[in-house]
Formats: sequence, structure tokens, C-alpha cells
Amino acid sequence: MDLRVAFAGLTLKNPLLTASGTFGYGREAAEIYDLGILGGVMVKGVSREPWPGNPPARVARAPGGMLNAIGLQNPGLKHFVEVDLPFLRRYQTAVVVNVVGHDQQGFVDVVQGVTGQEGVAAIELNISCPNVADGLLFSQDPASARRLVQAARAATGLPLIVKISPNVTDPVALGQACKEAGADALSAINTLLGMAIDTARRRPVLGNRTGGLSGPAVKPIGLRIVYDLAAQVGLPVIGMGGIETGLDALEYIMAGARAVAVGTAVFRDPYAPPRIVRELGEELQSHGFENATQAWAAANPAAREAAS
Amino acid sequence: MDLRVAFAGLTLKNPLLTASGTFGYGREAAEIYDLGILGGVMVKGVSREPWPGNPPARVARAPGGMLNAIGLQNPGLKHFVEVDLPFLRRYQTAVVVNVVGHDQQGFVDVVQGVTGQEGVAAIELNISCPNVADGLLFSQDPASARRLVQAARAATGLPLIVKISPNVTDPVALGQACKEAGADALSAINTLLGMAIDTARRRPVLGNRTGGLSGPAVKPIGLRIVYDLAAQVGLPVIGMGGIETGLDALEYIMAGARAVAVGTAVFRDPYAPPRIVRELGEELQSHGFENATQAWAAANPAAREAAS
Amino acid sequence: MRGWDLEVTAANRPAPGYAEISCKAPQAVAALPGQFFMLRAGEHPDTYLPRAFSWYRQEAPDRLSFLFRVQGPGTRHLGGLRAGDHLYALGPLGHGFTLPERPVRAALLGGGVGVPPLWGLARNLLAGGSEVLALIGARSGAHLVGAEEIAALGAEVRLATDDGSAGRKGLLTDLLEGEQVDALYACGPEPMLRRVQEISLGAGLPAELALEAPMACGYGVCMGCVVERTRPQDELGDYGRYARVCREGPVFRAEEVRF
Amino acid sequence: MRGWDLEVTAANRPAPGYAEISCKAPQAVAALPGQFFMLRAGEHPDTYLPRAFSWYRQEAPDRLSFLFRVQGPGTRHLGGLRAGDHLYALGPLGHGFTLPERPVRAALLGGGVGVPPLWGLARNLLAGGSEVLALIGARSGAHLVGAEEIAALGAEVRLATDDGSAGRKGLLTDLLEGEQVDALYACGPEPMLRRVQEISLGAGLPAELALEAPMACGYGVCMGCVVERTRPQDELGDYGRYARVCREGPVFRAEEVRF
Ligand SMILES: Cc1cc2nc3c(=O)[nH]c(=O)nc-3n(C[C@H](O)[C@H](O)[C@H](O)COP(=O)(O)OP(=O)(O)OC[C@H]3O[C@@H](n4cnc5c(N)ncnc54)[C@H](O)[C@@H]3O)c2cc1C
Ligand SMILES: Cc1cc2nc3c(=O)[nH]c(=O)nc-3n(C[C@H](O)[C@H](O)[C@H](O)COP(=O)(O)OP(=O)(O)OC[C@H]3O[C@@H](n4cnc5c(N)ncnc54)[C@H](O)[C@@H]3O)c2cc1C
Ligand SMILES: Cc1cc2nc3c(=O)[nH]c(=O)nc-3n(C[C@H](O)[C@H](O)[C@H](O)COP(=O)(O)O)c2cc1C
Ligand SMILES: Cc1cc2nc3c(=O)[nH]c(=O)nc-3n(C[C@H](O)[C@H](O)[C@H](O)COP(=O)(O)O)c2cc1C
Ligand code: FES
Ligand code: FES
Repeated sequence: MDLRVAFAGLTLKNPLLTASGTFGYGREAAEIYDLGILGGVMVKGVSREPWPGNPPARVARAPGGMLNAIGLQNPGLKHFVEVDLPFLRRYQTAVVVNVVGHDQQGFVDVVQGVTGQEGVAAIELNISCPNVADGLLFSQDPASARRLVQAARAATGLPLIVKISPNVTDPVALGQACKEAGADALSAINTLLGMAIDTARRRPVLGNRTGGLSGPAVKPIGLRIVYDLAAQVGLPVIGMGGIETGLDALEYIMAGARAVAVGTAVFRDPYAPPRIVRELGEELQSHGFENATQAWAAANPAAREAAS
Repeated sequence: MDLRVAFAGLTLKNPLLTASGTFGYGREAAEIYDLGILGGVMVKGVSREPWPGNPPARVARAPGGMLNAIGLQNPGLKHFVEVDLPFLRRYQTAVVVNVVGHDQQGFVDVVQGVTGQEGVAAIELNISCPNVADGLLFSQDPASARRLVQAARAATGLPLIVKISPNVTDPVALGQACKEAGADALSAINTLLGMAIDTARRRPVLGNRTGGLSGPAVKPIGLRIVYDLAAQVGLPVIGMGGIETGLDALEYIMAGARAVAVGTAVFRDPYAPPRIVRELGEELQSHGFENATQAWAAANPAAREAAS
Repeated sequence: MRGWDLEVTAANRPAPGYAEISCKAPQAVAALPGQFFMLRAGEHPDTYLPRAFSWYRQEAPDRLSFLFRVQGPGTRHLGGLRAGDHLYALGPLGHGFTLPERPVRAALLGGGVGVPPLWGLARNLLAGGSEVLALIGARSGAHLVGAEEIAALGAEVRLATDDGSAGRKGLLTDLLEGEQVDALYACGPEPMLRRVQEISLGAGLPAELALEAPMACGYGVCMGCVVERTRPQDELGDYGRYARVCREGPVFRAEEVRF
Repeated sequence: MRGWDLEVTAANRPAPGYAEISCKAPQAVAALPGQFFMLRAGEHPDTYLPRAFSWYRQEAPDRLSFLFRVQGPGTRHLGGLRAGDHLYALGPLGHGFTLPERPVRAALLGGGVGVPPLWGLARNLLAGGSEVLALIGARSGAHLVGAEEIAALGAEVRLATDDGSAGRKGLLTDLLEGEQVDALYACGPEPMLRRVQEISLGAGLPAELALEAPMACGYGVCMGCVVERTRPQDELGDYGRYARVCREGPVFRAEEVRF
């Protein structure tokens, strides 16, 4: 089974990436399998300066998934470039740098800082983190998203992916603005704003009160948003949200995703990424496809819409 | 345990209602228990004329819940007033009429049509159904929601509840607009727009392509929105989304809900409503409360916020 | 309708991909042929909703079995039950087959997973003095279920398979050619039911079809399981366009349904 | 770290609300005292994430047990396992207790559900020639777990309960009064750990604390399980404010942690 996919200036050995923030910078998983098995690694959000993140408790169970309020704890650009990136460079996998900032300049500085570094395959702008005060700033208003993407576009020649929030009325309008500003691809979805209540202590479980919902529970929402983005914006989409099996991955591909990412499932099963790569090959075969792109084309909403 | 609650001109024997669209007009459940056990029944959406609903398939499984795209099939105002309401009047429970329309006049005509009918305790305006083309029209724009609620307010003296959509960037702004327009209470949440893909048939499972996600999977989102509405809008809120047990109901009450509604859980367990009433009493007791209002006050965000 | 906690007494695999689970069931779980139950077991996230199944055999007054094909998470979990396990059943639900007022010669058509409701129907027809011709089809001989069990009741059984590996090769409905029957009863995949509908309308032969639809509740409250009616119920206007398979059905007269 | 499919060989209830499950475990599952495993069983929606548990006893080289209090859905499901069932374990994980270089007299403090990691610690300390004073506390005598098992290793065991129904009435740390020890090792509820930290800092007595935190992954990738450090790691600036309990811990030196 030929699993290679190519889009937006990226060529991946298979369509499976690990989602940002659920895989650190690859070090822990590298203890149990060769990261070269993966289509790519989307690293934990990198900010210009080190960020401490939110006070605990940072995670809570949720039906069919979990809530997190990590708040983007990360060691910052310098540490990433000097320590984490060289580590990842040892593996035959595409490294996508997830970028965060408190303001436009914060984003742009990181984009600039990683551009030109060896071994960076693409940049993903995280304008959709619900767990920091200004995390959704750029998602709630397409105009400010447009300005941010334009600035990032001017700062890099690398493939530029923008991560779309599900916590907005109109993800398509947001995607459209990103496209017009020069984004090469979209990724979706980030987590959904949620809450858990500890009845014994009569207050929210999480230190930050609210957190982001992820895992199988959000899969239907991710599929809907990927479907709409793929059909209506017309940029390649990296789909994610609740992927646990090869069949889930195929569902996203048929919804219109060119590639997919696995997040929360790696907490339940650290071996999930190599397993999903294998299962996706099996599912493609049993569904009668010769490669991953065929499956995407067979059902992709744009092609289907055009044909109907 | 004293389970009575009173708010927004409503007095309920207990805080548990059945959610609109998951209980028909009470006829089927009445075959297995006395509806008088319930705090209230929020009936299936009623439109001015009969509506046929969407083509099948209308339901699909989802992790920790389900998707539906019923499209508000209902027999219309006349049938409701002549057949369903008289049936419900036989039970000692509060009847909340869920109202739908394609435009403002459609809503207002139903509001007028049920006002003055014996046995209607309150009206719930459903401006948040994701399964009909114009279902989210009034949710996506607080200004048009304001006009609609003003018109409904002018048409009735009954307690007026507005049902809030989770598919918007800012549910609080929407709730605020409803409050200013004269709503007495809010209910939240309606279903989240989602999708399921049938990989064998290479297309969406549902006839309407997208559907509304409900069940335990959405509970964290419901809790977050109820918490925000209760703390920031300051109208009483009827909480729903994934309630299955008395503990779930207590979580919603502690998030700030004055009453709660059970929806999808009645598909899994038709006896869920009387069971949850019983369990809620037990939970209140084991958490050290003497009545339901105490639990609400002990943890309600408005009081907590004011105190901190 | 009532909720029942049923204990599984036996589980077996009558054909590849099929499972039959037999349960200890109180006599009160009396169900008519064509009625169904909503079953659930386990708490996997993908099995939040119960699943609909016709009852299959009732070999003793306090026994009830279900026969199903493993298709997805719901049937996978139910198919994994073993003797001693429990399942939750809501039922009996819906509107079953109509028995003729006087003895007739009836053809029962069961395609694949459509066979289960025919066992009870055959039993009741035979008990009422009718003659039963049971036409049973499957993909191949290995996938045939229920034929022996229905024959054992005293019905005349004929077979058809897609590949000809058992009985006649071809469509199940082809077996009707040259047969003299007074009524048709059918359950199976939609193309087969359409064909039975055509035959019924063409020959003016009364037919009842047992339908399937994705269901959420199974007892009439979700409006999820609808089928289009040929004649909307007039007093309800447009609303009457769709009927609930779980409540007005699952058995409909052939002329009522628009596929 | 590795994933293991473990077969349960026995399950019992050592005290009300507690469960101990013993498993058949390959020798390779070698774990140091204070290390833990992420366990899961079943597929209930509320148990999507695995749960963290110290390993408790290793009575034979191919056996491993876990002891836990039933608190919520995760422990409810694990507590329902019976001999013959399987569970999935990821581990061993984290950074365990540090053994002294020469024999010492060590006090081990275990409050309630904090006892499990002390069994292995006591065994290894004793094997290294140290003296072990094990102080074990619980709400009441009925809720005491692990005391007999740790005594059976050859440790000196003293008890404290909130209600005085076994051992001394009062705080576990009160049992330290008048004792001459060289090192403290503690695991239990946060107020008890704070108290041990005070004693350690006050008396300049080395102490190690085994911490708990809500965890998602257990192996360092989610950043969910952090505890605040007293001295941020300078080279990482602000980032160093929080350490991962699952990776830098769960055992920390008392002076490292800011409660
Ligand atoms: C009245 C009635 C009686 C019945 N009696 C019997 C019987 O006696 N024996 C029997 O074998 N069956 C019977 N059925 C059918 C049975 O209910 C289904 O086979 C069962 O519900 C399948 O559940 P599942 O979870 O195993 O499969 P599902 O995974 O639900 O798959 C069933 C099909 O639904 C589609 N689907 C639904 N949701 C999704 C989704 N989210 N993603 C992808 N695909 C989806 C797929 O096309 C799939 O092939 C009956 C149905 C009805 C309505
Ligand atoms: C390194 C380590 C080792 C451990 N070793 C042991 C051991 O040996 N034995 C032992 O008994 N325990 C041990 N624990 C604790 C154990 O992990 C927890 O008891 C277990 O995770 C509880 O899971 P649960 O699903 O049963 O309870 P949960 O329902 O998760 O409840 C635990 C507490 O978390 C809160 N909570 C979390 N999420 C929610 C939510 N969504 N809604 C409401 N409340 C919530 C509540 O306050 C609740 O009281 C250890 C923990 C760690 C980190
Ligand atoms: C613990 C945790 C941390 C996350 N951190 C980030 C992050 O740093 N940057 C980002 O873009 N997304 C982050 N996400 C979102 C995921 O990348 C992903 O979009 C989301 O979880 C949905 O996928 P899943 O259901 O497979 O987890 C995080 C998610 C989780 C659960
Ligand atoms: C099958 C189905 C039909 C529904 N129909 C309506 C409706 O007619 N009017 C309405 O306001 N909400 C409707 N809803 C939304 C529910 O009332 C409720 O807001 C939502 O399902 C969340 O609660 P739950 O998770 O307990 O089901 C429907 C939900 C379902 C599942
Ligand atoms: S399945 Fe719910 S109405 Fe038929
Ligand atoms: S539990 Fe995930 S980093 Fe510690």
C-alpha cells in the first residue's frame, strides 16, 4: 500500500502525524518506537520566551475523552532550536513547528526563528488554543487572523498551516480569511472549550476552570469542520479530533483531509501512532483503494459537490 | 429531601425536565410511568404548520452519544393544541412548549397560539436547532435574536425561555441580547453540529449530511456554557447536555443551573427521568444539602464570583 | 413495552459472521412475530445507544433468542456475550405481522439477516392451520441461517443463494415463480423488499414487509427511524409524510411504503 | 516503559473501599519502589484515560499487585476485575525512591492510599541492611491497609488512626516524636506530605515524598501532571517553574516541592 501524500509543499511518507501538545518534542515516544514510522510530528506549541503554563489541576476525565488546561507550557524558541529540533532531526519524519504567541509579534518572531533551521518541514500557527487568555483572540475575528497570517506569510517561505478553532460560529469564514492571507493549508480541530465540576469540592475540577475537550467525543465535530473547510475553503486540510484507529483516519480522509493527526489517543495507548499507520493501510486495502490519495479523491466533498 | 425549585415565574416540583425533541409529547413514556413524577416536560418543537422533517437516515451513533438530523418533524400548532396539550394536561407536571419557526412571524404565531391555553407553564424559543436550514439564523446574530425575543415577549405573558446554541463564538453575548429583549430564562445547550462518515458508502451517514451531537460526549461543553451564562448573564438557566445520572444533574446545578433537562439518555434508558429524580435526591443528601436551591447557591458562580 | 434484564443462557455462531444468543426470559416478555426489542450490553462509547433486533426463537415459554449479523460496534459487543452474562432489553416494541383470519397458503421471504422474525410468524401461521412456504436466501450456503429451524416447525422451505452454493442461484423472489400463494410476508434487504412490493402490487397479492431503519430510541420519541409513506396521513398534512418504523412499523403493508 | 497485557490472578478487598489485584507479570516488568504504572481495563466512556497506580507487592518474581481505593469510575472498573480478566499496564514509569548508600534507620510514612509504594521500599531497604520503621495511618482501624504485609517483611510497624480505633489517635507524623531516624520517605495525602516537608526542613532530615497529580499520559508528553518547584530550573527560565510528576517524579526530595 502506497501511503505517501503530497500537498501544500509537504511530502509525507504517510498521512499520519502526531498532534501538537500531545507528543512533546518526540523524546518520550522515541523510547518505544522509531519516529521514522510517522508521517510527521507536530511539536508542542513553541513561544518566543519560555512559558510556565497554567496552575494545576491541568487535566480531567470527560466522557469519551478528556479536558486539558495545560496553557502551553513550553521551554521557548531558543531551547527548541538548540535542543529539541536537533533531537528530532535524527528521525526520518516531517517536523511541523506549532507556533504560539501572546500577540502578532510573538508569533512572527517564532516563525522567523525557525525558518531556515534545518529539519523544519512546515509551520502550524496555533490561533485556537482555548487555554490561555489570549489564545482565541485571532480566531474570534477573521480580520485579525488575516493580519496575523499575512505577517507570518511575509516572514517565512515554509509551508504555512493555520490551526482552526471549533469554538467559533463560522470556521469556514476563518479558513477563508487565512487562505486569502496566504496560508498553504489548514489544520482542524483544536479542542472545544469545556468544563468539569467536582461536586465534592463544589467547584470546577481544573485550575483554570475551563479546559479543552478532546478525544473520541469530539470526532463528529472534527469531521464536520474538516468537511466544511475542505469543501468550501479549498485549501488542503490536516484533520484531527478523536482519531484512535485506522478507520477513524479513513473517515477524516473521506471527509476531505489530506493528512490526519492523532492526539489524545496517545495518552490511552502510546503505541497508537504506529498502530494507526498500519491499520490505515489495511483499511485502504479492504475498502478497495490503491493509495491514500484515491480514498481522499473518491469521497472528497469538493469533488463530490462539483460532480453532483 | 425538598426538591422544589422556583425561578422565572415557574414553580417545579423538582428540577428535572425532559428535553425537547427527546420525549415527543409525553405519550410513549406515559405508558411506563406517571409523568407527574417529572418537574416538567419540554415538548418536541411546535411550528405553525405541520413540518415533515428531514429525509432519512436521521440518526447515527457517535462516541459517547449520537447524532440526529430529525429536522423538527412535528404535527403543527393546531394538532398540538387540540390533541397533545389536552393529553399532557392530565398529568401534574409543568408543560414547556418548545417553539420553532422559519421566520420571526412563524415563531410569534405559535407563541400567540399557545398563550392562554390551559396547562402551558412556559415557552421555550428554539433558536438553536442545527438541523434545519434556518435553524441557527437567530443564534448567529445577537441583533436578530433580540428582535425575535422582543416580538415573542410582546406576544405572551408566559415565562419566556430562550434556548442557546453551543455552535456560536459567544453564547454569553447571545444570552445577554435575549435578556435585554425580555427573556425570563435561558436553556442550554442545544446539540453541536457534527458529522459521521460511512466509509463503506463513501459519504456522510445522515440524510442531511450534518447532524446535532448530543449525549454524555457534550456534557463538558454544556457545563461550560451553563457556567458562563449563569455567571455572566444573570438569568436563570435550565441546564442540559449529556445528563444521565443524578450526579450529572448536580454538576449542572453547581455550574449554575436552576433546573436541568434530560435528553438523549432516555433513548438509552426510557426510565432515566424518574431514576434521575430519585438519584438527585440521594446525591443532594450525600453532599450535605437540605434542598436543591442550597446546592445551586453553594456553588453558583455568580455568588462565588461575588464572594471572591 | 418494559425494560428487562435478561440472562444469557447460550451463545453460538450459526454461520460465519452471525451470532445467536438465547436468554432466560420471564413469560411476560410475550412478543408477537415481527415485534422487536432494543438491546444493549456493555458500556463502550460506541454503544451508547441500544440496537434494534427482532426476536427469533422461543423454544420454551421462558426462553427467547436473538439472531444477528455482526456489522459494527453494537453487534460486536452483543456477539461477545457468553452464557451467564446479562443484557438489557426494552420491549416488545412496534407493530408485528397481521395473521390472516382464516387459514391460507403464505409465502415467507427472508433474506440474510431478515430471517429472524419469520420463525415466530411461521409458528403462528402453522398453529392457525395455514400452510407456510418459507423462502430463505443468503449470499452463499455457508451464510444461510434459520432454514433448518423453520423447517423443523413444519414449514416447506426452499433456498436461494447469490452464488448457487445452496438452493437456487439468484434472487429469492424468483422462487415465487409458479407458486400459488394467498399472502406474502417479507423481511430482508431493501432491494428484496422493493421487489416483493412490486410483485404484491402487480399481482394484487397482500404483502407485509418488515422494515429496518437506524433507530435511537425504538419506542417512538426521537422521530429518528422514519420511512416515507405513499399516502401521507391527511389530517396531519405534511407531517404525515413520514411514519416511524419503531411504532407504526416495523411491519407495514407493502402499499404503504415509498422506498 | 512498555505496554503490558497482564492477567489478573486474584482480586480481594483488604479493607472497605479498597481493592488489591494481583497479576501474572513477566519478570521484565521490573519496577523500582516508587515507580508506577498506568492501568486501564474496560471501555466505559469515563475510563478513556488510563489511571496511575504505584505497584504494591511482588511476592514472586512473576507476580505484581496493585492496591487502591475506589474513588471514581477508573478505580470502580479496575476494582471489578476478577481472576482471569486482563488489564493493560504501561510502565514502569517515573522516578522512584533513592536508596541510601549505606544502611540507615529510615522512617516510612504511609497515609491511607499512600501505603502501596512503601512495601517495595521497605523490602529493598531491609535487603540493603537498613532498619525500617513503618508508620501507617488511616481513618480508622478498619481502613488500615498494608500494615501486616510490611511487618511481614521484617519492618517495625506503628499505627495511627483519626479515630483512635487502632494505634495512636491523631496524625501519622506525631508518631515520629522522639524517634531517631536518618531519613524520611512519605506517601499520602497532601496535608501529611506538607507536614513531612516541614519536619524535614526543620530538622535538616533528608526526606523523599511520593506525589500524586491528575495524569493523562503518565509518560511525560501531556504536561498535565505538574507540581510547582521551589527553585525553577534556571536555564529554562519561567518554563522550569513546573515539574512533571510522572517523569521528574513521582518521588521528589522534600525541599524541591512548593505545595
Ligand atoms: C426493527 C428492527 C429489527 C432488526 N432485527 C435484526 C435482527 O433480527 N438481526 C439482525 O442482525 N439485525 C437486525 N436489525 C438490524 C440491527 O439493528 C443492526 O444490524 C444493528 O443496529 C447494527 O448495529 P452495529 O452497531 O453493529 O452496526 P453499525 O456500526 O451501527 O452499522 C450498521 C450500519 O450503519 C451505518 N452507520 C451507522 N452509524 C454509523 C457511523 N456513526 N459511522 C459509520 N457508519 C454508520 C453503517 O452503514 C453500517 O453498515 C434490525 C433492525 C430493526 C430496525
Ligand atoms: C504516581 C501515582 C501513583 C498512584 N498510586 C496509587 C495507588 O497505589 N493506589 C491508589 O489507590 N491510588 C493511587 N493513585 C491515585 C489514583 O491514580 C487515583 O485514585 C485514580 O486516578 C482515581 O481514578 P478514578 O477514576 O477512580 O477517580 P476520579 O473520578 O478520577 O476521581 C479522583 C478525584 O479526581 C477528581 N476529578 C477528576 N476528574 C473529575 C471529573 N471530570 N469530574 C469530577 N471530579 C473529577 C475528583 O476530585 C475525584 O475525587 C496514584 C496516583 C499517582 C499520580
Ligand atoms: C494535553 C493537550 C495539549 C495540547 N496542546 C496543544 C498545543 O500546544 N498546540 C496545539 O495547536 N494544539 C494542542 N492541543 C490540541 C491537539 O493538538 C488536537 O488539536 C486536539 O486535541 C484534537 O485531537 P485529539 O482529539 O486527537 O486529541 C492539545 C491537546 C491536548 C489534549
Ligand atoms: C433526537 C433529538 C431531537 C431533538 N429535537 C429538539 C427540538 O425539537 N427542539 C429543541 O429545542 N431541541 C431538540 N433537541 C435538543 C435537546 O433538547 C437537547 O438540547 C440536546 O440533545 C442536549 O441534551 P442531551 O445531551 O441530554 O440530549 C433534540 C435532541 C435530540 C437528540
Ligand atoms: S427509533 Fe425513535 S422514534 Fe423510532
Ligand atoms: S501525565 Fe502526562 S506529562 Fe505527566
